[in-house]
Amino acid sequence: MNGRLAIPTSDTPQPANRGARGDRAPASGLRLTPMIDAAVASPAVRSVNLCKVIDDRPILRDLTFELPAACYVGLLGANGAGKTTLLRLLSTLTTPTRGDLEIFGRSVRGHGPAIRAGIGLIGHQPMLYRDLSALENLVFFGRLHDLSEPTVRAMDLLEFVGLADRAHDAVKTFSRGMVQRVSIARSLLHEPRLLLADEPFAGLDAPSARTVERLLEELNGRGMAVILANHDVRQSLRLAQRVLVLRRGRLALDAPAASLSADEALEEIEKR
Amino acid sequence: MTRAVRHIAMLTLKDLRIEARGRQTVGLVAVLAVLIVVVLGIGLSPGRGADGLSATAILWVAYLFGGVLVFERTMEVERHDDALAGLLLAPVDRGAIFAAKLLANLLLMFAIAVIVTPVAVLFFHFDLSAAPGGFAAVMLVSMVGYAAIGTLFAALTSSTRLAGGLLAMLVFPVALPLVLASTRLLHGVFEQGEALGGAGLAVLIAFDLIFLVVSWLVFEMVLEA
Amino acid sequence: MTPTQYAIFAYVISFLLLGGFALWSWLEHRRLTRGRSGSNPS
Amino acid sequence: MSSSLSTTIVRLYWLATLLLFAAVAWMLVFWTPREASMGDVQKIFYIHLPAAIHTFVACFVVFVGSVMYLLQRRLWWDDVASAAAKVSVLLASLVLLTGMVWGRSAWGHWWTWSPRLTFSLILWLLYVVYLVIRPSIESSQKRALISAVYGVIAFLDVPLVYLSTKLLPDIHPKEIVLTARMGTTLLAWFAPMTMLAAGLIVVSFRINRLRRTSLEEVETEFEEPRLVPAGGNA
Repeated sequence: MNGRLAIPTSDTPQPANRGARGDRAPASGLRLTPMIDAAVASPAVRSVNLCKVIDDRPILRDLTFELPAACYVGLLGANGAGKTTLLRLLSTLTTPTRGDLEIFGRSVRGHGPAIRAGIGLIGHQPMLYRDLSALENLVFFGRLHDLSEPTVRAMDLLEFVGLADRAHDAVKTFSRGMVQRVSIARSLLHEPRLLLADEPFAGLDAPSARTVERLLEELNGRGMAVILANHDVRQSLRLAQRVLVLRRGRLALDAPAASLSADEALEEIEKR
Repeated sequence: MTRAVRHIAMLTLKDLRIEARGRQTVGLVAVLAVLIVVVLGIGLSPGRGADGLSATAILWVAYLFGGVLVFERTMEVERHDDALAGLLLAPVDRGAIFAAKLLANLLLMFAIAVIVTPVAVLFFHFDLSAAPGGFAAVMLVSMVGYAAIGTLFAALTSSTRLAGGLLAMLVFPVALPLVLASTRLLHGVFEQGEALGGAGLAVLIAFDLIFLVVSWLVFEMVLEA
Repeated sequence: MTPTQYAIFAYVISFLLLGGFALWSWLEHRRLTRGRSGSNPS
Repeated sequence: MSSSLSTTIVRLYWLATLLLFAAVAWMLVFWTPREASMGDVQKIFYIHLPAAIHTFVACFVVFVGSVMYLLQRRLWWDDVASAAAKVSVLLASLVLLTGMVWGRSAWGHWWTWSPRLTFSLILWLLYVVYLVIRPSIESSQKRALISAVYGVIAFLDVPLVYLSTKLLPDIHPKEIVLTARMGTTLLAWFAPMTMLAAGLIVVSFRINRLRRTSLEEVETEFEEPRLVPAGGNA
């Protein structure tokens, strides 16, 4: 996982609308994701007849799809359609019952740790210790990921998410939006190539949601594949390049976001 | 190997640091344990059938309840905001997560035991002079086994609504062999004046090993859910 | 009580216990199967 | 057709069990000699020992079901384990009660902290706890998982409890010299007891299965598991 390339910052595309809430530009030279050539790289996710059965109930049935590296995919579906289970599978927290699932060319069976090293996960729970400071949290997780200079990396990332000035405050004193940003910084510690976001906007007010949206967009612009599970259909269509709609554990629709209107997508989700 | 040791040390230190920040568990549980000793002391004060050795039984009650609270609280730290998922996503061996949690639980329990044990020994006029080292050894060894199953079950129950009573219900009966064996051992040492033989302690250590290995194996299976 | 009476007592409670459990199981099983065939007349 | 055939088989099975019980009861009362020192109370032994042994068998079934659930995560195995747990509690109660009656007759006390009585009590407690915690866990998967882990640990506890009770002073009869007829009666008692234990486990399992399916008909919507093993709501 250490095949890193130094990225000249000038090459990375910068989103136009930045800086609404005092976000500073990322420290120069901050690597967020290893640069990869999307055309050559193996697909971020390749799923063939993926099935997951939990306690005799099929949760996911015969999912077949392929997501290229550096894509931005919106995952849509009603509650219980299987979004969370799919993300659990992608993050190797659970294994498929049948079928194949490959992440960057590696099968999830038997390669759990190697795959986890290339994946970042943002849940709607922040996955942080609330009694520790933002910096302590990031340094702790950074050490677990065997980073050589966890403190430097943590400070860079806190700066990237615009929280460098609150680095030493306990997470429990943060607002929901700030916690979510620390959580994003945590998921980026080890330079993942695939970012999984499970309802990252849940419980955020509009400005915080905008900030998170922009962060995801910027990461994707830097070559990171993003899979966003969300129940706000309009938002997903606006953000993602492509949408997958799950209905009762099956892949109901796989289409470019631009080709779909919100009403059409909603209809697909709600169809019986 | 060294990497696993480093991870265990980091995870344990993290728990201890959080405990130091909040200073909740040790203080609270130690006071609860002392309360238990006082209540039982009032109920069966020495001279009414309670001899010095009943201090061991009373200490066990205090350790059992105190332990359950410690296990619950250290696991609550992981469950709150799903920090545990962050650990699982890191390239850390699941066994290291278990070992670190067990170590943290043990250290906290020892801290509590250091406070409660003298209280019970004093209240019940328990003459430790015959074998203070033996007493400490037996209690410490039994606590390792208890903490192993406690850590496992705390990981299991922390997500259910009524975690409190449930954990005690699950852990107490399973821990009975430890209570039985250690009480018998202490009885032999302090009443019959036997030396703390290798055989008795070996049985207790064997129990520990069984509990440790099984909890460690099952812990991984539980997390893979 | 004589040993014989104790023995009889032990057997009586044993069979009450076993029989009680068997009877309860049988009733419960019947209730569940009846309930199913009632809603599903095939 | 096949369902009426299976009903017939089930009826024949239970009829055979009943007849066997009648036969061994006759043996016990009219054919088996009275033990010299203890008198008729020794005859408790013929139901006590088979019940004790089948308690272990039932506990072993709980263990197997639990391990298989952990490996395969099928609720089918949870139903097996919990059915066996019910029967093991039933049989352990029987062992405990008959043991207490014996103790009362032989030593004059209903209860002594002798190794085997303590052992049976702890065994009984272990599996009673298994049964009583189950209803308090709402999610069926959580219930199955917690029960399975407990079922494994409880079974491994059995030899540990046995070992640690060995340290207690013993007044249990060390060995009873059985005459040939006594031995035959004891063996004969194993037949209906085995059939009863096996039959009860199967019936309890059927009940568990039926309950599960009737519940599933009601709750059609399935609650998706959370992204991480668990955790309270935000």
